[in-house]
Amino acid sequence: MASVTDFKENEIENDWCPGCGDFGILNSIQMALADLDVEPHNVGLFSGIGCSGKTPHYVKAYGVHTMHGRVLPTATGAKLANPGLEVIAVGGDGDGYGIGAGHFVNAGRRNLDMPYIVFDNEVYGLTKGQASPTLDLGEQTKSLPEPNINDNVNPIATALAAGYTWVGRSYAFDVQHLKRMVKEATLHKGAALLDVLQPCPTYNDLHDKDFYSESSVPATGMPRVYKLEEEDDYDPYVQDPSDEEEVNAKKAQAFTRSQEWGERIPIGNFYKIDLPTYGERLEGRLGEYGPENAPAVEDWHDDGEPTADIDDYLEEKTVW
Amino acid sequence: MASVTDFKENEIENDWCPGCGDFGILNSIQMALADLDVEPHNVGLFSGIGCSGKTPHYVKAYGVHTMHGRVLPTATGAKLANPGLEVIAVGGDGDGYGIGAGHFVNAGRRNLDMPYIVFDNEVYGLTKGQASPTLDLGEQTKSLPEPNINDNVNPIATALAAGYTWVGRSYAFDVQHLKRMVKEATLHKGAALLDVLQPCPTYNDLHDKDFYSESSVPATGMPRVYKLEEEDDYDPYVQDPSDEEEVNAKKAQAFTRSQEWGERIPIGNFYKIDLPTYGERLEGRLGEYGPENAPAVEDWHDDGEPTADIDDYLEEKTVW
Amino acid sequence: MVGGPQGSGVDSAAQLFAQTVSRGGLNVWGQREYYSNIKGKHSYTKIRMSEDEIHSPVDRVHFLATYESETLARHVQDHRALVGGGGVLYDPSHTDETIADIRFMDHRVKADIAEEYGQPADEITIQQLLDDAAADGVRLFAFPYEELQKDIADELGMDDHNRLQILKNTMATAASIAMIEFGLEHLNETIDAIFGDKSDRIVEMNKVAAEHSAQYMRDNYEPFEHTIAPAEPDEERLFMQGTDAVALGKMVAGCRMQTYYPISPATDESVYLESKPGSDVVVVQTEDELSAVDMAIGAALTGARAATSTSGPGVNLMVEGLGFAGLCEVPLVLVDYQRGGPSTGMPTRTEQGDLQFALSLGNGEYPRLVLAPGDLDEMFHDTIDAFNLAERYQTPVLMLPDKDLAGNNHTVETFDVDEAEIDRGKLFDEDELAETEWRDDADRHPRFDTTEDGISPRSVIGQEGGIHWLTSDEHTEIGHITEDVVKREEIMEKRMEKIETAREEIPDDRMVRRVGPENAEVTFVTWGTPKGAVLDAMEVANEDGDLVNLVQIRVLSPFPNHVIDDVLDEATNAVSLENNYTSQLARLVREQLGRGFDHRAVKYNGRPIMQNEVLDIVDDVRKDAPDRIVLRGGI
Amino acid sequence: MVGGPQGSGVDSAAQLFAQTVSRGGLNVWGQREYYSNIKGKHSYTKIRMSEDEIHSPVDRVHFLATYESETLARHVQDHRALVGGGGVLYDPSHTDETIADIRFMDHRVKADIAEEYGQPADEITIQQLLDDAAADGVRLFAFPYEELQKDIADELGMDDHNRLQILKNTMATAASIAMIEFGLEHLNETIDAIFGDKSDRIVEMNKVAAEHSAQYMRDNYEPFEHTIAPAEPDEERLFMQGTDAVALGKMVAGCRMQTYYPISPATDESVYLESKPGSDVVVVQTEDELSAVDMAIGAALTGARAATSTSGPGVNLMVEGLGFAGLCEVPLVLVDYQRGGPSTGMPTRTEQGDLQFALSLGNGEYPRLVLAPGDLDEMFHDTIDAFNLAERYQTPVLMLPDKDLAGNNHTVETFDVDEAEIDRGKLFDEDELAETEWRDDADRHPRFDTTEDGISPRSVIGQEGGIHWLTSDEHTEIGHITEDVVKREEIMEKRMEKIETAREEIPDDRMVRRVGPENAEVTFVTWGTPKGAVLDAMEVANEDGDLVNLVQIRVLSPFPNHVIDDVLDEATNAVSLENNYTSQLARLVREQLGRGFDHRAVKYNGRPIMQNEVLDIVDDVRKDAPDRIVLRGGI
Ligand SMILES: Cc1ncc(C[n+]2csc(CCOP(=O)(O)OP(=O)(O)O)c2C)c(N)n1
Ligand SMILES: Cc1ncc(C[n+]2csc(CCOP(=O)(O)OP(=O)(O)O)c2C)c(N)n1
Ligand code: SF4
Ligand code: SF4
Ligand SMILES: [Mg+2]
Ligand SMILES: [Mg+2]
Repeated sequence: MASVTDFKENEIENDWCPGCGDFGILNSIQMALADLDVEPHNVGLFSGIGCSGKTPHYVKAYGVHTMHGRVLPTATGAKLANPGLEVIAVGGDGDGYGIGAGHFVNAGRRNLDMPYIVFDNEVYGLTKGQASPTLDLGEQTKSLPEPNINDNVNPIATALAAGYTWVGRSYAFDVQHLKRMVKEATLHKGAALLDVLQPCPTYNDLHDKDFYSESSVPATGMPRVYKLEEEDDYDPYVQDPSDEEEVNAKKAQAFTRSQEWGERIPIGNFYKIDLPTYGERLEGRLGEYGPENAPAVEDWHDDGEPTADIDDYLEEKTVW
Repeated sequence: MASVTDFKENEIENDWCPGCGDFGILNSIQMALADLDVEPHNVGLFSGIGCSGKTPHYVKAYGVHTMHGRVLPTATGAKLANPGLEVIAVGGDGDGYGIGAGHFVNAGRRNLDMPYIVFDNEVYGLTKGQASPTLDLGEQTKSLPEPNINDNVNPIATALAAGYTWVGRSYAFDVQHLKRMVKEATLHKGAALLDVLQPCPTYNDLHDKDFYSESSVPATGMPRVYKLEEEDDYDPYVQDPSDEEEVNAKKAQAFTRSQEWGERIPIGNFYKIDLPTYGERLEGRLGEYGPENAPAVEDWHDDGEPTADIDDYLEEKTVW
Repeated sequence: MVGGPQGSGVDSAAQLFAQTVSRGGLNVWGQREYYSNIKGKHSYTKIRMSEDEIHSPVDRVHFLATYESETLARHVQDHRALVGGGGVLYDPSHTDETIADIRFMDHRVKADIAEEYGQPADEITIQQLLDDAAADGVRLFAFPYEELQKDIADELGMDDHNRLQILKNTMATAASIAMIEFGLEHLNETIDAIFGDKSDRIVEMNKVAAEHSAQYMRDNYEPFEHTIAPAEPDEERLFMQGTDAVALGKMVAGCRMQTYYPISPATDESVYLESKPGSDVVVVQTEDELSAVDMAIGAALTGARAATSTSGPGVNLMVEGLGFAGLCEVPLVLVDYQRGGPSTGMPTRTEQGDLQFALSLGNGEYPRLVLAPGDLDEMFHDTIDAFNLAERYQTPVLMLPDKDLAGNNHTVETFDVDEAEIDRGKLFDEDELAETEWRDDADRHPRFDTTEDGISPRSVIGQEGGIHWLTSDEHTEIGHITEDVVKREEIMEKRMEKIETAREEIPDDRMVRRVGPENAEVTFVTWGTPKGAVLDAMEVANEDGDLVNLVQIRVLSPFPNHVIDDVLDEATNAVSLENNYTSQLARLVREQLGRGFDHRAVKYNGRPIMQNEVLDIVDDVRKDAPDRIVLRGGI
Repeated sequence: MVGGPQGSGVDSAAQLFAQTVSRGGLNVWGQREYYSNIKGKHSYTKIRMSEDEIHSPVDRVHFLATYESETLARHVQDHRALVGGGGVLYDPSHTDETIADIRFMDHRVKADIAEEYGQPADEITIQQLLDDAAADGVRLFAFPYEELQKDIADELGMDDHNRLQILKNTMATAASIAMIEFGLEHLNETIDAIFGDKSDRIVEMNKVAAEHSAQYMRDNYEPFEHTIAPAEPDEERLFMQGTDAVALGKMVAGCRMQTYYPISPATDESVYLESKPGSDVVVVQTEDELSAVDMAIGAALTGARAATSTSGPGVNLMVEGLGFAGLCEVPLVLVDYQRGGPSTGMPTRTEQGDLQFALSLGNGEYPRLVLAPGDLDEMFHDTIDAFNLAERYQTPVLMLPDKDLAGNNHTVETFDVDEAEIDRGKLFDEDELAETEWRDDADRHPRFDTTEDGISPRSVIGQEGGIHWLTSDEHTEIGHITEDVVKREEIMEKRMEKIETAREEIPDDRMVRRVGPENAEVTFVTWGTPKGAVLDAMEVANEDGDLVNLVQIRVLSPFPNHVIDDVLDEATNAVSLENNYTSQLARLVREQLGRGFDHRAVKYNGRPIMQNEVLDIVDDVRKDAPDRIVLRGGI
């Protein structure tokens, strides 16, 4: 069994800014992986480009630091080709909800069994703090010359609309909660979106550690971030996926919560439903599909001799 | 004042299949334009690629048949450069919610004063009937060799999540309703999404005219498609945009309705809110911005002599 | 040739005819032309057939069958489409339609006809055109579809002959078959094959329609001058289109993951693979081409053989992914079925316009291989090669067929599957890796080890002991980001060296195929599809002498420098031949060798290069041809 | 030179120093090197200064200032970074750190030092390196930052000197200024300029720090050997980076719409434009580069002058839009600030790797213009030209500067704004169009009229009477879809003709800049930034003879064929010089002219070509140099 230390890569120095929320996310992922009892070589950690994109380099596992906005398709390809791997996709909010938004929406439709963890710092960190798609209209971080001219996307609501079957949020500096969410998202059979509130002390002075968790909100006397699982009346889980009414109600409930942002910011699991995964659907189509029977399994040649039998197909085409 | 006929282009033959829902949409757009009292040369009709993409060629107005999935950014550029134009974006469901999904989501954030009309036939028409992003999981149109393996996106819900300030749906063969919706979407000050249920008799035998409007649903004895505006309890309009509670409630209400699909399918305006448009925000930033003061206004040279005054900027950079 | 509106079934007629004659033992070459349209616009298929091998289309046919006016207006009037003494089968019921009545015909064509006749378009009738053609020696075969349908309905015991519209295609085919005296036996066989799994009634309807139509022709017309008999060859022949050949090649090559986004003319390949779940290929329709290429890359990183297929506009969106694959040394196979460009261009027309793009797409520099198959057999075998080369050189391999090769049905000698071999290149096996102690940084397997030939042994995601990183940034041997000057130089040099290794390793005769006499007067140097037209032209031209030979460059990157240098040294008249505007191959040759061609022949109207055009070039070159020869044939 | 961790303020120190000396009347050339990192990794700026014009960096500096170990380890030890007799200003408080202690320094560098010293890295101290350098003649200036901060805090009446860490940059700058005896006057002036609008207290703090630091140096060290005095030139000089010059060019050119997606090193240009709302430029940050290019296209269609700027990875995503613009004849200006590739590559390092890509990006074929500015003045004027050319030839214009030109601050003669002219090409004006009766199809203005020179008069969206269509499909003159062979040929020929027209119309001396004696022994042919190194090398090399001349190709497409043919005819030793691996310019020359260079000099380690490297080439070429010369300088 691999320990947290086994998942720490030492050949490269971590070059995030001191105090960056990314550290919390990195630790949580490493802790979750250790908890999940998976071997490092069976993990494929995929990322986009950005500060967040550097994450795989700090984890001792197969790490793929792809292109800006392209983490989802690349990770999807690996998971489809080898469903036995623990494939995890991570990336920035600009990466995922901006340049990658098309993949983000369409990955929901596939319901591939894979978690996607978004480092949501409301800025483009690595390019020096421009507004990312989650920064609200009119907000001005210290890195911006003018207040933000765009409205923000709501990642939770968008994920719900796009069909993610597990939708959650956590907070980079609540490492225990975050680890739990990473595990849940990973264990969930289907497409999981985990949006992580991630302070960027270098560029985002509006929504920092202080804002999220340290100073209390005057009106409530409580920290802003609260946990859905501690709410009595909140149950994200669809008991009966075939019950349209329940599905709609649970989705609507999640949608409503997703709009909450201000004095109280919910974290936790907003929505969860068990539906056939893309892998299961593929199995239906192909007859056989799974870790033992997938593209990465090298059963298609015998010491250099192709083993594919296309005789029938040729026969169909034979005219004389 | 231009008439409907003025908006008909004759030099090219319409090559849609007989019975295609696109004809209804084309007519509605032409009727709406005539009603809106706009001159053909002040209209820029932009489209993506697909059967739907051919629309601009059949309308006598400036027509821009762009690339697959790129209608929104291209139209956005034109509208920003010349806000005095009536810019209308149209395109297919594959074009808009599939390959163009990233632009679709991010255009919501901008709230540019421009309608986007999506021809929703649940297939990729022009490439011969593959499943488009709106075809539901497990459905099999006559053009598909196997049932659809992907879940569908919900355009209405996605538009709500993305920030469109007018969200509606209509039906290609209810030309009067459709015309009204096109007008409303066009007149709305902000980003408007109009999803149009569009029968494709050639490839989609599941959701055809018969399904939507002709045969009645056994359980209700009524056609499937019904109008939100005829529902007593449905008011899409946010009276007070600063009232967070109202906003959230109206959005949630629209989200819930957007999930309705089966025996009853709502058409009409789901949600409407008046928020500052991108143009207004630009005006705030630049001081002046509008039809008389925009990139397309040729006030930056005087018979070949540039009139821009960069002296101050040079001064700032002058060291000796 | 058979022509008619898209979506009306002309396609089925063409299929029926072509299958019939191929089942009758003939070699067949199809050329299908159609608009980017679902229903209504003009579409036609030319079918060449012969006991001998054929490899290209020609401009004129001997027999033309149709049931509507546009085909007649375009192909009869033109004089380009029919040989003198040829025949036209047509529906006499609407020959009083005028040119102006023809809904979808291009204004240009209408105007040209009007000008030729010196009459307004709305005064020129189809009958006029037919009469004119007859005066030129074309035989007219009026074929009263509706009346015959009534007879057929009678025989079948049906009231409403209108429901038999759909039989038009079989009727036209049967009438044509009757005229060329091929016999109905193979047509009936084909009807069984095509409709057999639908219903017996449908088979019966078609057979009755065929018999009636043939009988009508025999009863009403003198025998036609051009006939052809079935043959009884020994070898096996396949009949298929290019996308099928690639799909079959992928199956044999072990490709188990295919991603695609629908686009003409590439879609057919993926649809074919999808229709064969037994082949175990996971076919994924993605949201766009950015995703398609990246998914294939992700799959390749797990050791799977993965590929994607598209056409030019899709390649535009794959540029990013290809650069990543090049930098990270990912074996990736991309088939670009070229079509008329630029941009969306002419989606259903052919072109070879993407060569220079393929050679330099992507910011910065990385090695890539570019293969250009020129016929169905090469489509099949190049596909298998592509995977071997991709893994051997750990870099993207692009294959560049075109719409013409992709979408047309031809007969081809059955593929020699046994010839196929799998070469996975330097791939670590589990045992070797298991000895690596991954917990100890110093003892790790350096994925991007700097070797002499530039190729580093490779592990894949999931292999124990092989842990490494991949990044779109420049990287160290283990795959971590670096910006160090020395590491950058080392890794860049290692990476670029691979293309030199490939140039040395790939045999000359794999890179270049030379056909024909050594000292020919005219040497055609080409790539891809046009080679067929040269082969066919050679048959004719070399009947009395060593006039023509062919140099087909099958690997464009790495470029076979010294082979082509020799070719140009030896050639009397070197003529480049390609389906594009700027003679992209000729540009490449000059970039590589610093030398040019005597003539550059190009064609860019979206139609393939035809045998007769090549023969014309031979004539012209022997007289006095310009440096740049533009071919303008086709309808 | 000043070096230190990214984000620690080294950048401000460099700015302060460079502004100070430029305000003192010197010409300045900066070279800033940094990682793709926000905080912590090694960054440095070299600043060359002279009373004479300078155009390039050199490898060795006379004075190096820092406050941390990595800079010392990399630059002192290396012997490459300091000239013998140079000086180092350093913090003596941590010279007992070892090489192994330096957190971010590349393993490669550590290993090299260890090997050189024959000791393990954790035994080699910074002090050892310093001593070694001293033995090589380098003067060591220990500078006790912390103690001095205490004094400064005292003088400022502050308790906690730790809050003065931020003054390190001013201190290092002042100490350096003192050592080169430039006088503090201009430093104080710069402090006023930079901090003036923050607060008086900050100005005071900085001035006190500067005075203390300078005094310390004067008190403790003998005068330094290399000094330089302020000058009092007459002409005006600007001090800026390349992105500023482009932004200013855009303002003058009438560009009123700029779209961008953040990417190094292009972002600065858009941010600068955004910071000047008075310039009326609408700057839009888009969701990606696909959107950025398409928005600019949409804007251009309304007659606005529109542009977008990016770097290589962004260009990958603009390929699609550029093809559309090419096909639809949209005047579009794209600036590609090239950086280390392929893929994400080396985001903050320089390269000229995108030339071949720019020349052939996009499926199919369409005309495009490619400009390559080589200095700040050309950045400014080429930008204005780019818009004129884009409208004149109604096609995309790509400008290809690089990171080195984009992101470094230099002095430049003030721009001659009056020289600028606007040429909108064949643009219909309202009056002309008003006469067109748009309701009558026959009387419409054919947007893509086939003219002799390939250029058709253009109307824009919103103009009465100008209605037409644009489509990414091939189209007729009015812009409707066509697949007709004849129309296709006509429109394709018309479109491609534009590049020939441009080739004829653009003056030779606009296409190519030739500098230096006519019959030089070595002729450098280059494009973009490397021209600066040649100019500087020429100053030295030609002191005793006509050794070197320069041919700078400023327009790469259309290619100035006959000019370069003449150049190569005349040259004794023609050497191509560029910042890439495959000598992309040399490849282009061979493709165009069928002839090559005597030598091809390349550099691909992400660092710019330096004056001394050019001088080395001159030496080598005169002796016996290989065909391909690889430059490996830089840290
Ligand atoms: C195609 C492309 N465009 C632009 C960039 C430049 N770029 C690098 S990182 C980045 C944004 C990063 O923001 P985000 O995704 O939020 O990640 P963060 O740095 O905040 O973690 C951008 C725009 C790129 N690398 N590739
Ligand atoms: C980049 C690119 N990829 C693929 C295509 C091929 N293509 C043309 S139309 C189309 C889909 C059209 O579907 P939709 O947008 O739903 O429009 P419809 O035809 O149904 O109206 C596709 C995939 C293309 N033109 N460009
Ligand atoms: S810039 Fe922000 S997100 Fe990036 S490493 Fe620094 S603190 Fe973290
Ligand atoms: S294929 Fe469908 S969407 Fe396209 S024109 Fe035909 S009916 Fe309409
Ligand atoms: Mg971010
Ligand atoms: Mg559709």
